[in-house]
Amino acid sequence: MKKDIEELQDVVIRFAGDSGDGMQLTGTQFTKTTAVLGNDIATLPDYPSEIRAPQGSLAGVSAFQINFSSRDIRTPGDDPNVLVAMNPAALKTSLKDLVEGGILVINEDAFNAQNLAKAGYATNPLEDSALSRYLVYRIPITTMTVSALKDSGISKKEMDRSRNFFALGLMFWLFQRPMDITVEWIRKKFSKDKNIAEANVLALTAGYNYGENAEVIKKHYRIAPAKNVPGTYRNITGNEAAALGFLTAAKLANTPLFYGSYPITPASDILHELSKHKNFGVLTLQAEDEIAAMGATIGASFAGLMALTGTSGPGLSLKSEAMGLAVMTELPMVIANVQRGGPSTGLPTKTEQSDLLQAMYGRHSECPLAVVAPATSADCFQMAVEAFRIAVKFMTPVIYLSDGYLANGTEPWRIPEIDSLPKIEVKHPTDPASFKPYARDEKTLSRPWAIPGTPGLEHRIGGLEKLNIQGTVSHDPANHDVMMHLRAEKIERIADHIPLQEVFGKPEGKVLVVGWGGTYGAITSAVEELQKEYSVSSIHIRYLNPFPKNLGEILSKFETIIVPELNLGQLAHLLRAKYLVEAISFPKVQGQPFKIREIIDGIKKIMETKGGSSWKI
Amino acid sequence: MKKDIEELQDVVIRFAGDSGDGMQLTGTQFTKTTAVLGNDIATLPDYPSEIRAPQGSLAGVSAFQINFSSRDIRTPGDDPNVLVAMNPAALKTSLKDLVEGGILVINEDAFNAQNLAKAGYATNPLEDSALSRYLVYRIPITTMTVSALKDSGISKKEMDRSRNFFALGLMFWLFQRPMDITVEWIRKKFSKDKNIAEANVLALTAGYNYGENAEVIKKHYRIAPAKNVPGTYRNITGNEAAALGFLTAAKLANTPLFYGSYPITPASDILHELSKHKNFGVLTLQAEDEIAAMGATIGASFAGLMALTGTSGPGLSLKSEAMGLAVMTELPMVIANVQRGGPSTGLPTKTEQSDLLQAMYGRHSECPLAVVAPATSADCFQMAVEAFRIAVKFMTPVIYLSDGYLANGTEPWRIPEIDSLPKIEVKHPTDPASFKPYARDEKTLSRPWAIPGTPGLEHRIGGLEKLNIQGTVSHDPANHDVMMHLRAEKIERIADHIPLQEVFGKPEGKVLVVGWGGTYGAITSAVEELQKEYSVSSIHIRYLNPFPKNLGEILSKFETIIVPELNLGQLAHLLRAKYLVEAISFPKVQGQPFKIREIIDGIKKIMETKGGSSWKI
Amino acid sequence: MEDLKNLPTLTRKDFVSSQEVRWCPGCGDYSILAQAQKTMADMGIPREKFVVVSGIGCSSRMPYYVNTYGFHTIHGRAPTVATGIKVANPDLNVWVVTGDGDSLSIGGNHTLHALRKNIDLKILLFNNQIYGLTKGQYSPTSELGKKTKSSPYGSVDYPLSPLSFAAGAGATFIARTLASDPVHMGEVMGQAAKHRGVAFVEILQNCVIFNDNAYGELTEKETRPERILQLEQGKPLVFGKDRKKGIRLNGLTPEIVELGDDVKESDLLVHDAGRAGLNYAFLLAEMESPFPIPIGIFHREDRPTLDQMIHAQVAQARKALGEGDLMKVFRSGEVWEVA
Amino acid sequence: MEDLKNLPTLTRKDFVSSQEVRWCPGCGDYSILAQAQKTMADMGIPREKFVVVSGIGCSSRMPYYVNTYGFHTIHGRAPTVATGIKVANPDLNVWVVTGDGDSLSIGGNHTLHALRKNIDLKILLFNNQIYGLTKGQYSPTSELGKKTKSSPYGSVDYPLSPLSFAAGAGATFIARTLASDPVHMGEVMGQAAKHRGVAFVEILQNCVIFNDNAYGELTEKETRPERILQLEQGKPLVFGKDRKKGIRLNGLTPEIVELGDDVKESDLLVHDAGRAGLNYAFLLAEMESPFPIPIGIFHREDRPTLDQMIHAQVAQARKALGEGDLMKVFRSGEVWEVA
Ligand SMILES: Cc1ncc(C[n+]2csc(CCOP(=O)(O)OP(=O)(O)O)c2C)c(N)n1
Ligand SMILES: Cc1ncc(C[n+]2csc(CCOP(=O)(O)OP(=O)(O)O)c2C)c(N)n1
Ligand code: SF4
Ligand code: SF4
Ligand SMILES: [Mg+2]
Ligand SMILES: [Mg+2]
Repeated sequence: MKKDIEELQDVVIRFAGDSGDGMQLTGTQFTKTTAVLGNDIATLPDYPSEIRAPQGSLAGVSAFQINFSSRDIRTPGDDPNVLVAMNPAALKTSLKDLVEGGILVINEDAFNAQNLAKAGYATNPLEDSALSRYLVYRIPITTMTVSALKDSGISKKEMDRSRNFFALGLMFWLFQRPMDITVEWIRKKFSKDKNIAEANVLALTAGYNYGENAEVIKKHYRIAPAKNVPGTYRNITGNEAAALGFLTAAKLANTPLFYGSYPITPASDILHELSKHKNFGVLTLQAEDEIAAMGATIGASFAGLMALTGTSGPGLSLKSEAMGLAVMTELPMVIANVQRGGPSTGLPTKTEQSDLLQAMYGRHSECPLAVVAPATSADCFQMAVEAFRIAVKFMTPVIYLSDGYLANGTEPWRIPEIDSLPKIEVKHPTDPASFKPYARDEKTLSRPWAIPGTPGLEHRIGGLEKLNIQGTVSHDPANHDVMMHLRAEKIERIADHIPLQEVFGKPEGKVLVVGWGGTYGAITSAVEELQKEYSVSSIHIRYLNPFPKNLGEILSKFETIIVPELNLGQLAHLLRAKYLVEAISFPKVQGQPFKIREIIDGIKKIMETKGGSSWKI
Repeated sequence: MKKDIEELQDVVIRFAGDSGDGMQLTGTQFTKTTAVLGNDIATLPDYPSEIRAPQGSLAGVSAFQINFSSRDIRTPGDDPNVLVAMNPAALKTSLKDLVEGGILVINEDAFNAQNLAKAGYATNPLEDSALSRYLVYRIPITTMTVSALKDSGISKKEMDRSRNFFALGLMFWLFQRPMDITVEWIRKKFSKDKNIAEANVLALTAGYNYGENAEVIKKHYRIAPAKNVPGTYRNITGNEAAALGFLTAAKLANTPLFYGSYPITPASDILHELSKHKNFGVLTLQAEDEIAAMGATIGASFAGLMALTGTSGPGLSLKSEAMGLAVMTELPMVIANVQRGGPSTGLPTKTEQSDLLQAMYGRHSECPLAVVAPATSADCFQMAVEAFRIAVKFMTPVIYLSDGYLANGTEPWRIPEIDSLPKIEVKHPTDPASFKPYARDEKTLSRPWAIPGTPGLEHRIGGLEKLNIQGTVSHDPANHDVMMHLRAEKIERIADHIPLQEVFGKPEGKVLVVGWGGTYGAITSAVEELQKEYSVSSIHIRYLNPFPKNLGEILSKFETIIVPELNLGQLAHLLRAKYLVEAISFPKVQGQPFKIREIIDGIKKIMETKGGSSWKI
Repeated sequence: MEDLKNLPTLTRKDFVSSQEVRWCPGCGDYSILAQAQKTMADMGIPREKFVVVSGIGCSSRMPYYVNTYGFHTIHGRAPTVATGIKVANPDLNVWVVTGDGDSLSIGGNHTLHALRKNIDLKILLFNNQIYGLTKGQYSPTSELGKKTKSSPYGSVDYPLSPLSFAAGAGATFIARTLASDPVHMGEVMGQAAKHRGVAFVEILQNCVIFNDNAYGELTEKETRPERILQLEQGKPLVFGKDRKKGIRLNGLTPEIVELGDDVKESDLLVHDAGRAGLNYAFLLAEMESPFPIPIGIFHREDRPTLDQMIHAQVAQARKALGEGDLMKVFRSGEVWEVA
Repeated sequence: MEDLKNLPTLTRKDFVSSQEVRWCPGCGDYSILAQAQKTMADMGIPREKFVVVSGIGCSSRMPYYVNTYGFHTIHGRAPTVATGIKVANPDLNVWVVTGDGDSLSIGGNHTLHALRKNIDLKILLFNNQIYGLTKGQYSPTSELGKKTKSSPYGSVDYPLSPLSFAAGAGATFIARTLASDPVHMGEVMGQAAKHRGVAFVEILQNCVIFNDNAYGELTEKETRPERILQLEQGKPLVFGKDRKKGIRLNGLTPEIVELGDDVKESDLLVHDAGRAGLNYAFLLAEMESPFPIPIGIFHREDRPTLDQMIHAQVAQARKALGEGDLMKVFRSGEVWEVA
């Protein structure tokens, strides 16, 4: 049966099912193929904090959303156009997001009394008018999978498990994607059990063929490739990008990487990734806790390595004291913090941007250090390199502030040519005659990085206040004053060595939307939309301490400053304190990223209260 | 020999000597007697961080300064009028502070070649013109003590040790103080060794008689009693006052006090003091570290006690993570932080006010709690009570921010009548029918304090986000939003239950000087002085989070706002962010308190740059 | 919140909370939960007197499922919060639930000090030799060379024996049991519950998802008799399918012997958890392959607990000095009047 | 900074830094410092290869006085920083200097894991049974009932035996010595220095200010022979003024016996620090009054160290996979070209 083909610009699909339904895998496979087809993509995995939440329960729903497009996109999409619901609980949690008229693919088999009850449905939504506003495809996915696999030689239970491949095959058909990449992947993944491998391939094909043949499905869709910057691309999560960025920084500095860490969601994947790359000379240490990880990182830095530690909120809190030691000893290192919902244990698997003020002030006394934050999953690579560049140049700890959304989300990453990246210059003094542990570079104010093993440079450092230049312990009041100011000034001077802030839109106007971190996509898309009607620009700050030098200047060119953040106004607070501008906070604290629409609506509302109807262009 | 008597208004004496010279004891005894005479007093001990720094070295100098007066005073005095220097090192470190024409009492015996070398004197300052600007009394204190004690039956070494009593006796004579209080104290203190006791009394008397008889000393001085508010007074350090305040709060709440702590300078004395008072039912726990102390404090609060922990900067950093748990579980407790010089180990025995931003933001995510800070050593009592009053009423952790200067310094404390203090109302629900763990009081938003052991109220709390009202674990996005705002709002509402900010001076004008914590005395004295010429007022904020409700209003009534702080501008930062006022920071970070003169000069300078010459009144 | 039924005799059901249990199907934690609930019910103490305190980890979710007071604290810190509760109110029966990472990695120091100080806590350590909640990194009890997400080349850490550690800390009750053996587990927990002082119980628990079958040899019917040494008070250390093997002491070194003509039961080491000193407990705790793994109560000893001593000091101070009088303390030292 | 004299043979003086030593006169720390400097000089390793890492406490000031690289870290965390240094550069000789509070109270967890993981660190624990630097609170090694500033009614904490703790952690070198016995201390330190792996040395040190004479019995001429049991490799455990007393094993329990007609030296326990397993070391570590206090090397054992194993894995990975190629890693997984 030949079916119609409709050309679309972009589509958002959400795969939703029970934790056991393999939705993350399904989503990932769809993403891969779509990426290779050349669409621009962004993805958002969303899974429960329990390892295996009760089967069929609302808490056990695992979802994976992908936005793919023929144009440049920046977020995984506000609301799905297509929802694949593998059970009632998935339908219940996701239906509210599906756009009106959207496609709803349902695994009918899972809608039995037991599952309906677990999802809290009093009546079967398939049997009343609840779904009338959508284009519903009710498919007995489990049954069809099992019947397709009846001769595959695997058990009934294993057949059941293949149902997600059926769903994936159907989606491949629906959006005109080839199956070969996934087929290859399946054969490799299940190479130990050929039967399973072939059964999964069969299920995939069955789903595809179902689309081709079933009467109910009338048409499918095509999404042309996007016009991305030329180059070689791969899909990457923020954590992978960060890990590769740190690896790259070490390479650029021609110095081995040390990673000391204690596992914690959503940062653990950096540890997992880096511990694979031992043949790069990466030394990974799974420490007994975050304090130990921080201490070991300080030690590794003292010994001359590119020293890195990584954690999330609760771990950052624990590192506070030792970070003070890092500041006092003025050693270079990077502290990666992948933010999650808090306070305390909070919402450990959800995203938030609420550790900014802690990054700035979360240590006793005056304890300044540099802070950078990537804007997108792919940008995690670059900011990881930047973090080390600053650390080494200024002999300072640098906090790299990522978040759960960036860390787990994926987007295409244009693979850089390693030779095109600027080297990170590492200098270790060797001349005893001229060596003073706390001598200062005139420009950067950084002290020399003398490492143990160097003859004649034996010296002692530590947490007590240091005599400037000499580096011995000093209780001298005037020296303390000097050192407090030097430490602060050193961080300020970094501003001379980072890019100026760029503005998205006109460099002056009525409204400036200011963001940082993982909200980049949503804010920029929202502002792009608003710019059609209003005088709105935006900036996205990736260097948070110090701020880019031209930031104050930019802020002064707008009448209203709005700061959308996944916290209660932390960047707004910093801007207000530093520039005395009335930065208006537009907060969201729901453990979820911003939707583009939320930002558009939010900004419009603020503009209204400010009399902004006259701000139309 | 009858000598002249001169009437003085106030005098600042500094006793300075080697750590082994007993200067702290000498100062304390002089203080006691002076207090009982009814002078207003303030003291400042200053000792090395080493237990026993090398004898005779500059690092080993221990000093004790007392300011006493017939009028109201607020600081231990900028510069001594009288310096007792027991050795060359003491002279070297303190001479620069002695006012021109001041009295200099020197223990000539200690000025031998060895001690001079240790103090870094190339020539003996007694033998050149170095001291010509002072009224110098060179006294062979050691020799005279030894000769006075030759029949006392104690060893030469012990005789030597009595020399500080000789110096004290001389000061008693010089300022017309009776010896009886010290004599009584000596006899009690050395009751186990009568010989030593009587020898010390003899040394004291010898010093007194020396003053009376020696030709060189021409006159002595009288300082009339101050006109203090009527009542019973005692002299008290900030740490003692805090400990008694916490004890009192427990009494007012009719609930036992729990104190969990790990020793750290300068907070340990709170532990020492509280562990003496077991007959009040105080439970003290010396924990294995600060994290354990914090955890135990949370546990004790859950179990229904007045739960308190105490520490200094590095310990506060370590408590960060567990404080998040305290915020999430909304349990009442007080975290006393006695600030010291940082960052890291910093200057552990010196004072600083640099943990304010950490108190505000030093935890991951949005983690608001209340912050109060005493203004004087005696005020430590009241703010300790206040901290618990707020904690219990609002079911929140409260940080009590003291500092080394307040903690170790002393001043007269008017002893309150316990019955006159308002009770702290403690309510524990008992009715299972109406109990919901996170139900909220309409006014305060606080949740009920249900304690284990209560039948029918069994419930579970913890660090994961809580469902409002019910208190069960919730990952619901909307609920997280609600809870984030509720936790913030609850702290804001405390502002309805604390006193309005008072202004020292006119309620509007040109310059407002804003302070907090231990700088009260210096700022207020400086402003009092400036008010003679300029339109200057001051406020001293004791409630730092939330701020008093009228703070914004007050700030708006002045043209220039100046914030002197022993940090790099932390309160200024908060005022700027919250009120968008150009608060000008006047920082000092030398591990030392402000001098009155420094503040006067600093404010004048800022006024000048602001064109403030026209601000004279 | 909870039912108010405070019946004189309680059953396990009374200790089941309304919260849905959310461990993976097949997880060893279920059976531990059931035995803990049963043990509490059997203690004859009303529900409201129990507090179950945990850290973070799969295991640490347990408090939600027990219908008593509960505190799901933060990673590694359960002993500290539990200490505060117990010291504040010694009348409460305080349990600590923890994992191998929670108690021995991040929380090692608090576990050490709770054991050393003999705080009257019942500590259940769910040892699955893996970090479950964070999805499968090696833990301090994982074997050397173990391949996990964070050790793709094999772990380079030597494992800690939780019970050797406990002996080193001077614990007063040391025991081990198996989550897969509810009867044994119930008995051990019952004894732990009765102990007045810190009771440290290592429970070998299977994580089906990230470390399945870690204890396969110890739990499977065929291999179990050879691999498990079940300790029985007053009985010689005998094991093996036909109970024909035993443990004999050679100086300070245990050795496996075949019972028979040469070796009699009377030559064997006899189990006595009440021996003075911790040498015997340590010896048992150090036994690892090729030795069978001992389960049961290694050591028990009565000593005043920290909470008792703290309160005894308060009582003693009150007796000696009378109930504290604030005004007297205020007026201590030199005072003066201003009129 | 420091002289560049890098003579082939070094003496203690070469390890004396320019910083003035600032302990109280009479403090036991001086003699430890001297022996440490001497031991380093004797090792035949150039000065720049040493790193001395400490926490916070009186003892922890030592790095300033040793003319090598040094790191005076923060309270309790010396093992973590030392671990980072050693793992980063195994070629360095890393010493940890710590106090009883630093290593066993706040730093207990890091000490535990450094011992367990057999990180090649030489740990000198200055045990004065008190917090010196903070002016006299009881420590985890202070005796029960001790009256200090923070325990005016007597401490309610049972003391920890540092060496039992080390045995429980599985340390590969366990020893004890006395600060007042420079010769013995020098020997023990020398052996510790030679050990490849973690070496844990408890040094009984007198704090003249806050806990004077804590070890009076062990150090004074008259009482010392009765109170000290000096361990000598291969020799029976004999002590007492006339060396007429010995330690015999009764099952697992040591007992004091008088040598004479009934009891021969051959009946006594013979010292062997190299015994397999830690039971013997634990037994020695648990010996307290009325037993004499053992000093010497309790246990030593060769095992790969953490730092070795980490670097071995790197070497192995490089061998198996070749030196890492970034571009290859960048391009792993699906890639596509946009033209
Ligand atoms: C401060 C902090 N660090 C890390 C984590 C992440 N984390 C949660 S549980 C856990 C380990 C769990 O292992 P275990 O204690 O053995 O418990 P299990 O899940 O195996 O029962 C880790 C590392 C955290 N929640 N908090
Ligand atoms: C985080 C932190 N907590 C507390 C302190 C205070 N402190 C410094 S040293 C010390 C204990 C010292 O005792 P010990 O380790 O036995 O060393 P000693 O001084 O006896 O040699 C304490 C509690 C600190 N510096 N940092
Ligand atoms: S991950 Fe393992 S330990 Fe955690 S619930 Fe699942 S089976 Fe149990
Ligand atoms: S206080 Fe004690 S340990 Fe510290 S330096 Fe003085 S004598 Fe030594
Ligand atoms: Mg585990
Ligand atoms: Mg000590």
